[in-house]
Amino acid sequence: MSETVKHSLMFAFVGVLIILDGTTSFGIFAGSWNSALGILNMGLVSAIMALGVNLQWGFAGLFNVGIMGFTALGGLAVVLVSSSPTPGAWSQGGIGIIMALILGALTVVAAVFITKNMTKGKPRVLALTALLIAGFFAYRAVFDPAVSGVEAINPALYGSLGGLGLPVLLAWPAGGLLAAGAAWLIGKTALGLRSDYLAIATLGIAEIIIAIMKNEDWLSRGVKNVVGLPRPMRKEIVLQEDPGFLDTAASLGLDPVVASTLYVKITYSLLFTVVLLALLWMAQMGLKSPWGRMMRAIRDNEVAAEAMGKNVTRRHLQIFVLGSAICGVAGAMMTTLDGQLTPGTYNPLRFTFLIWVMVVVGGSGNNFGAVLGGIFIWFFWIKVEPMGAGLINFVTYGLAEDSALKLHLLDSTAHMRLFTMGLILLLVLRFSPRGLIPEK
Amino acid sequence: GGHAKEVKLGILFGFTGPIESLAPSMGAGAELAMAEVTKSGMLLDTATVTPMRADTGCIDNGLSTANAEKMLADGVSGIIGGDCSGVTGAILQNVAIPNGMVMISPSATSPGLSTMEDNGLFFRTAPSDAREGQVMAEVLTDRGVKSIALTYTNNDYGKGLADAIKTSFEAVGGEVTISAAHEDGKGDYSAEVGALASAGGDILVVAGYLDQGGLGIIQSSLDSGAFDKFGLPGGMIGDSLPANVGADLNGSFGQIAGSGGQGAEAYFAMAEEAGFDGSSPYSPESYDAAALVMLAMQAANSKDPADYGAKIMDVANAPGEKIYPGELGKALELLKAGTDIDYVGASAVELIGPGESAGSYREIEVTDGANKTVQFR
Amino acid sequence: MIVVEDVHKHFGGFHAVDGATLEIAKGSITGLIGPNGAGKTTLFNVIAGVLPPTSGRVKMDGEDITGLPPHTLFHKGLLRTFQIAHEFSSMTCRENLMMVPGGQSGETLWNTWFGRKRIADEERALRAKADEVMEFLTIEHISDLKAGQISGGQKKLLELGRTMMVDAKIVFLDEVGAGVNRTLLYTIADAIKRLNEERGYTFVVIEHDMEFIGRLCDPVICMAEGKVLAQGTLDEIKANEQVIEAYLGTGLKNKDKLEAGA
Amino acid sequence: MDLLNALVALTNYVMIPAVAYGSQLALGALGVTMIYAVLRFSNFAHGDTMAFGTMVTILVTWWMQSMGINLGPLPTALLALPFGILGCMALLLFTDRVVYRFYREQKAKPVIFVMVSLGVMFMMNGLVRFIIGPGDQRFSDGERFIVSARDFKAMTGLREGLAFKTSQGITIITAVVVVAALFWFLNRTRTGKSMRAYSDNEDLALLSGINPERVVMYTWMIVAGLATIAGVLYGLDKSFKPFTYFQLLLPIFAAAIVGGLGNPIGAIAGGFVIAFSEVSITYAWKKILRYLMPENLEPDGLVQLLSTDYKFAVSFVILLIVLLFKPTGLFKGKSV
Amino acid sequence: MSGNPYQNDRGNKDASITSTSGRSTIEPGLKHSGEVKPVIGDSPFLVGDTMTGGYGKGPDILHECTIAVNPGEIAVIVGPNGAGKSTAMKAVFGMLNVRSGKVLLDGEDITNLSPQDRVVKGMGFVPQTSNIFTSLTVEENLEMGAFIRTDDIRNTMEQIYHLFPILKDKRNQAAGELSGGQRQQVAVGRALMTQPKVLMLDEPTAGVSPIVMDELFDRIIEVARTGIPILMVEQNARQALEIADKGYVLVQGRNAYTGTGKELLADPEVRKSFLGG
Ligand SMILES: Nc1ncnc2c1ncn2[C@@H]1O[C@H](COP(=O)(O)OP(=O)(O)OP(=O)(O)O)[C@@H](O)[C@H]1O
Ligand SMILES: Nc1ncnc2c1ncn2[C@@H]1O[C@H](COP(=O)(O)OP(=O)(O)OP(=O)(O)O)[C@@H](O)[C@H]1O
Ligand SMILES: CC(C)C[C@H](N)C(=O)O
Ligand SMILES: [Mg+2]
Ligand SMILES: [Mg+2]
Repeated sequence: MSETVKHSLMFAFVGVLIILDGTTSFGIFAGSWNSALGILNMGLVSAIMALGVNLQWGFAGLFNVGIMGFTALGGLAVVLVSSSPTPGAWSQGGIGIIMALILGALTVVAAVFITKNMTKGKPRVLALTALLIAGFFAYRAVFDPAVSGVEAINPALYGSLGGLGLPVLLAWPAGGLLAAGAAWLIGKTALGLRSDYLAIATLGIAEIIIAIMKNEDWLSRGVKNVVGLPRPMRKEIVLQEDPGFLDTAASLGLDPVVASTLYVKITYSLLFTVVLLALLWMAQMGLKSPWGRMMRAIRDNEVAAEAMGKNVTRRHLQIFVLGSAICGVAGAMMTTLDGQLTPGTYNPLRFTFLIWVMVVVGGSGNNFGAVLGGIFIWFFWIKVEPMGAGLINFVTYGLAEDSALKLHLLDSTAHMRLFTMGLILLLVLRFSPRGLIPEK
Repeated sequence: GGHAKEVKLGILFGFTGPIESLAPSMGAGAELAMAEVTKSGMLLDTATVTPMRADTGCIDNGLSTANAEKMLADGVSGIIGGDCSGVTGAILQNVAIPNGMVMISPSATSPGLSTMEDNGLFFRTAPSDAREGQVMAEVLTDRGVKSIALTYTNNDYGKGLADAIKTSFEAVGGEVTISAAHEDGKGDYSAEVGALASAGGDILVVAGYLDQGGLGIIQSSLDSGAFDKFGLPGGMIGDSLPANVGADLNGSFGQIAGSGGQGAEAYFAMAEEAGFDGSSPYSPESYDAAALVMLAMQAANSKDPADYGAKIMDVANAPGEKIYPGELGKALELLKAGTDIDYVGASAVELIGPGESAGSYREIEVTDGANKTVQFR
Repeated sequence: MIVVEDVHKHFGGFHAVDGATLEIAKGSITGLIGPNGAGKTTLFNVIAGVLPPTSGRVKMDGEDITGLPPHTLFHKGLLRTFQIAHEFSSMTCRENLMMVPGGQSGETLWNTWFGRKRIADEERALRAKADEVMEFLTIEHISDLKAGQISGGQKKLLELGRTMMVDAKIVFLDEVGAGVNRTLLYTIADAIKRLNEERGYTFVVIEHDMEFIGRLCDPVICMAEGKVLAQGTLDEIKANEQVIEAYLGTGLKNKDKLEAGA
Repeated sequence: MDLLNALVALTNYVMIPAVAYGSQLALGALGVTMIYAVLRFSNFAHGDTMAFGTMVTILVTWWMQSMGINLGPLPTALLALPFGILGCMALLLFTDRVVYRFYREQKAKPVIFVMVSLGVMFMMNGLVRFIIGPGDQRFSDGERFIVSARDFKAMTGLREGLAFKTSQGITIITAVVVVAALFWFLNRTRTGKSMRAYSDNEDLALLSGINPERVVMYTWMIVAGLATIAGVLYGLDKSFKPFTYFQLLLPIFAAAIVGGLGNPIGAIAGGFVIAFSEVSITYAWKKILRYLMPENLEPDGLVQLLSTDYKFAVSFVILLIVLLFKPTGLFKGKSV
Repeated sequence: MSGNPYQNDRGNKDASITSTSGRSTIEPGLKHSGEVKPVIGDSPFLVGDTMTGGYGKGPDILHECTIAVNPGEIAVIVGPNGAGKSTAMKAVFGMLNVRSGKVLLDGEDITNLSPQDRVVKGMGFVPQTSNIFTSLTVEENLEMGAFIRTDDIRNTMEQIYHLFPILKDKRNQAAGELSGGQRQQVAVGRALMTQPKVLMLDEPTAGVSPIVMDELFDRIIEVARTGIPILMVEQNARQALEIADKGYVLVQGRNAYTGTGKELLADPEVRKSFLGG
């Protein structure tokens, strides 16, 4: 069996799983198209994240454990771009906040300037310290009142700057840009050091990004969440009242509720698929070109690539920024799908380490593998719990209904998920270290 | 008509994730109500009620909507959940509203959810945090407190509540020296307590959870001598707090949603018999949430959400005969007979405006190592 | 062309290069010899920007290039090979060569999506050039093998080939001959000579094989213990007392001791 | 000016908590650094290893309490600790046998080990919750205080109280003892030296007849001990919760790297640097300044550099600053 | 890059999660020791007999290469860079897959033994590079050399300090702080601490100044005089061959010339190709 056929069959297998979930309710399957499409949609988003991580790990060996942070920044972009502006926020302090941020940035720029242009020694240390202290206090002096101004505007409903009120689809590329900007800053510091400290830097900065999003209410209401974000299509309840839609549904023999929910989900599926295919195409094109050759050369032997005129640090930075941007886009898509931004929900196990499982299981270094891994592992993430319950019921078949052990085990089925993900990762790393679809 | 013999109800809580320690008691509370109803054999001509649990992860929107979809596919007639306000919003917008499913949350307290367009499908047995802020301010002024330090658990509940307390208290002329967040489940709160102590204040108000960060903060404050008196909002009221902290807590005070101890006491006893901790946060509210759904079904004589959704407010509020935990069978009988009921339940349910708990509160003071109700507000 | 002024490179307390000063004339093929650990490779690494010097400077055509990163130096026309072959092991030999030229339009991501025609044309030219280089080095039969699979000598040739893909000004060769068979070595020597004569490349060659050095190099610089010990034509070097002592050797005084003991 | 009260306040709110927390971090970081030095990778499962060891200790503690065994004023958990360590050793040796050893034989690259440890992390995470559940567990008993704030005030008549908890005392003493024992072991015993030798140069260790598998085994055993002790101390001082232990991974890594990965002294220093900076940068200095400054100069604000929300962000900022100026950490780590 | 997927780190160099210093470079799959067979017939004390092999799945580096040494002898391997001299040493020591041929020591066939077990059998080896524990003190380095011994090692240590007096002065200094020559002395000393039956040295004088080199050769001769056979690789071929009882010239993994040191030094062909005339 040729490789291509084999790999196509794997994709087909995942497709069949999803179709089964839509059609039968046997065993772990839900037997509902809403459930199946829901899984598919998040699967597509996961696939995009895996694609971004695969770009970094598979093609440049960069170990990013801050995926969560970039995903969250994508989500933030959705709020900033598409939610409606808070009345009066800009006059109450929005401008002040922007000015404070500019002031802060200027301080940093000045500090860098001093470091570069003064010779080492006491005067430089003094100048730097004075500048930083002065800058910090000036920044706080402008920033704090502006923030209180914004946060005082009806905190139960607003209390933030709000967004620009633009179409939500625009937020997706914006999410990519925001994540790219953060990645650039991180990469510049962590990859520019004498040896590479990317892992710990991303691990930490992802947490810091989440902390900022949780605590800076003026930005996106912090832990108070932003709900009811706009969607790229009409809402189900609107559709359910649209005579035209009802007619179409009726002519297809569909219940209006089912038809409207499916309509929304299918639209999302199509949009996500388009984004996924576009990114996949771009990644593949890059990979098969001299650019990809250069990246492989760098991966094979950094020293030699450097000697052959390739700027390794810059290329690493480029690919790190690109991969992170893709995670940002995926994050924005996910927030759009959820219809809300909830900074408290970002957790490294789910948003960083699970993506790693997807990439490794799918096949590091192969874009198609990453996509397959993304959808496949997501399916498992959802279905492990029912599988676990089934398994425990089977194993404890002989035990009485109310035996303490059985009850304890059944209570714990939810924890099966983490356990199983670990198991899958270990099994793949051991027996198929190249993943389901290995790099060619 | 057309009553099936089985009613499935979904229980959608965060059995994993940050509140994984609360979820079991909440789930057990909801299941307790269902078991009670099934046992009574009164619901819709002896229908049995089957609970279906699924996980939200508390923070995992993707997982929770997927699980909600699965529940719908399995044919549930109502959802008890979600728990954390974040995922609750996600399930509501993406699953419940589009599918016309009734959802009743025992614990999502974010004021933001009040204004969500829910097509009359979303209810909650916990009051919005905005209300509690006012009550707390009253309690504080009545007790002559001039200044407070304020700390809150860093989620929408804590933050929203802290905002509400701060606004209300400052409106009546009180001073809030500091309002600082604490993360639940961190274990170490010395830095937070250091900052709070430094800011000072007559008492420390802890808008957190009694077996989470809130306890840690109180313990740490007492240990280091930073504060010796505490203001305790609803999330901090429960037997386990005085039990865990000991005599040092005497004199601290607070308030919790509820119009009287009778319902709660009855519930705690039932819970103890069933082998779980009924005083765990949101466990009473979970029992009530499940009870309300089933009572509304009986009132509408249908398990179709489109029918019974509208009845929830009716059974929850006066007029009618007051119903306490353990009396669900009686309530069903009354409803069948066409008599009005006013469900009080374990958490003194009273639903207002957008389908959320009105929030009458009882003021509590810790005396001799136990929570004593001082008065009602 | 290249001027090295009092370069020091210390690893911890160890002085690998300890005040080397030398000059490399344009158009020359300079031989660099010296005992193992004399600091030759380290000096190469300092000049090529792989290691920052502890002190001292390096100039190229009058311009201070101390501490510039290798990729910048590459674009200034300074190339080097490695003592231990640094091939791109998972790429074919042809790809190893084709990746070398800088400024390929296909190295810009944008072009890989929207400038595919131009890339295709460039690639064709590159491929032709790579094939030509491989033919020159008599390794055309391995062009499609992964570079990780070829022999050590072939890797050395491949490294040399990489320097031929662009118009270099100066090329540093670190023991090209090691592990290369004699006949081939002389082919390489010829190639170096031709590049030097036809294209005007300047070469600096580290080599332990005196015959190879003799065929190619003038002048020869001998290093020892991180310093330049002597400089001159090979014959002068061979006659230099210090060089004989440090590198070429005269024999052992201990010999008698062994016999006495045995 | 009231120097005494200022000093007491400083000790009470900054010094004691930071020293106790620092000791716990240091013990955790020591475990990470040992694995890094000998097995050459950062173990992402370390937080969960701590949780596992602590869990075993807790289960044994409960059993002992139910049997009426106790240590009087000291927590029973100290008696149960050896069992926890044994349990943790068993788990780690088992994991090594069925998971890591294969990769060692394959001479897998360290980054592969890192990914393997991610898998182990997931599994241990699930395992601990499976057994003890996800909730908060308290298991400290015995006397709570060595000196309580109230007693201190009564004793000295100062306005500020000084509290010193038993758990803090135990933490500090245990940390000192454990660290001393570890250093004695590494520098004075044959096995300890062989571990350092292996860490320095694997091949040469082999040539000297040192059995790598034994070194690895001892390392896991020591790591099990360190992790369990750190976890139990943390749990006694605060409380036990699986998720908290997973999150401890971040400051522990930061501590190990700030100190210089692979260097035990660095791990300890790193632990204290992180703990002290976390506490002091987010501490509101208002109170202390009020004692020190003349009446009219008292600060209005809280005099807090960063709000406590960003407490743990501090560890990473410190980390980045250290790495920018000293890429190998405060004490020269293994990496170049 | 090897074909082994477990060894593919995709060029990752992240210092915050992985450390590469001091990692083993020995081939995977050489852990387990096989049986030791007695040898029938007469053979040199240590001999690597017609060894063929290479690294991993890579090409053969050694081609039917034979190297032997007897008590009291110094055998020297010379040859151009990359000829396989170090590889031959590693093969004799079991750090390499020998595909055909065998290794005999003291009348036993030890081809199937792991390096550790060869140490136990009495082989001492000083590698060409990274041959000391840089972070350990000099004395600890020596102690580690005696790791497999259970008897009192103080005597041996005194002997070593006697042989290399400089080490005694520096006994409490980290070995990484020593000069190149001193390091080599530590390395040889460490190997001698096992009280080996045979000592193998890979370029002991690499990177060592001529004076120290003489010194080292001196010491090596002294060691040889105690009856320990010495097998060494030397770049300073001329000098080495002068003290050698037996010389092997390797070219591309094959025995090109074999003879006594004197013979090789006299051979014009050898002089021309390898000794610089
Ligand atoms: N990164 C490093 N760290 C520490 N010491 C080093 C490093 N690189 C080289 N050295 C030391 O510097 C000295 C000079 O090494 P170098 O490679 O320059 O020698 P060389 O003259 O090229 O020798 P050869 O002829 O063997 O190639 C050696 O003793 C070597 O051990
Ligand atoms: N670990 C390794 N993996 C694969 N190939 C190797 C390895 N080590 C050495 N080689 C190859 O084996 C061949 C012989 O190397 P070896 O080190 O034995 O040479 P040598 O004769 O000792 O040279 P030198 O005098 O430079 O030390 C070389 O072509 C080298 O590239
Ligand atoms: C269970 C609790 C954490 C829920 C909280 N009241 C919220 O609204 O999110
Ligand atoms: Mg060299
Ligand atoms: Mg060698």
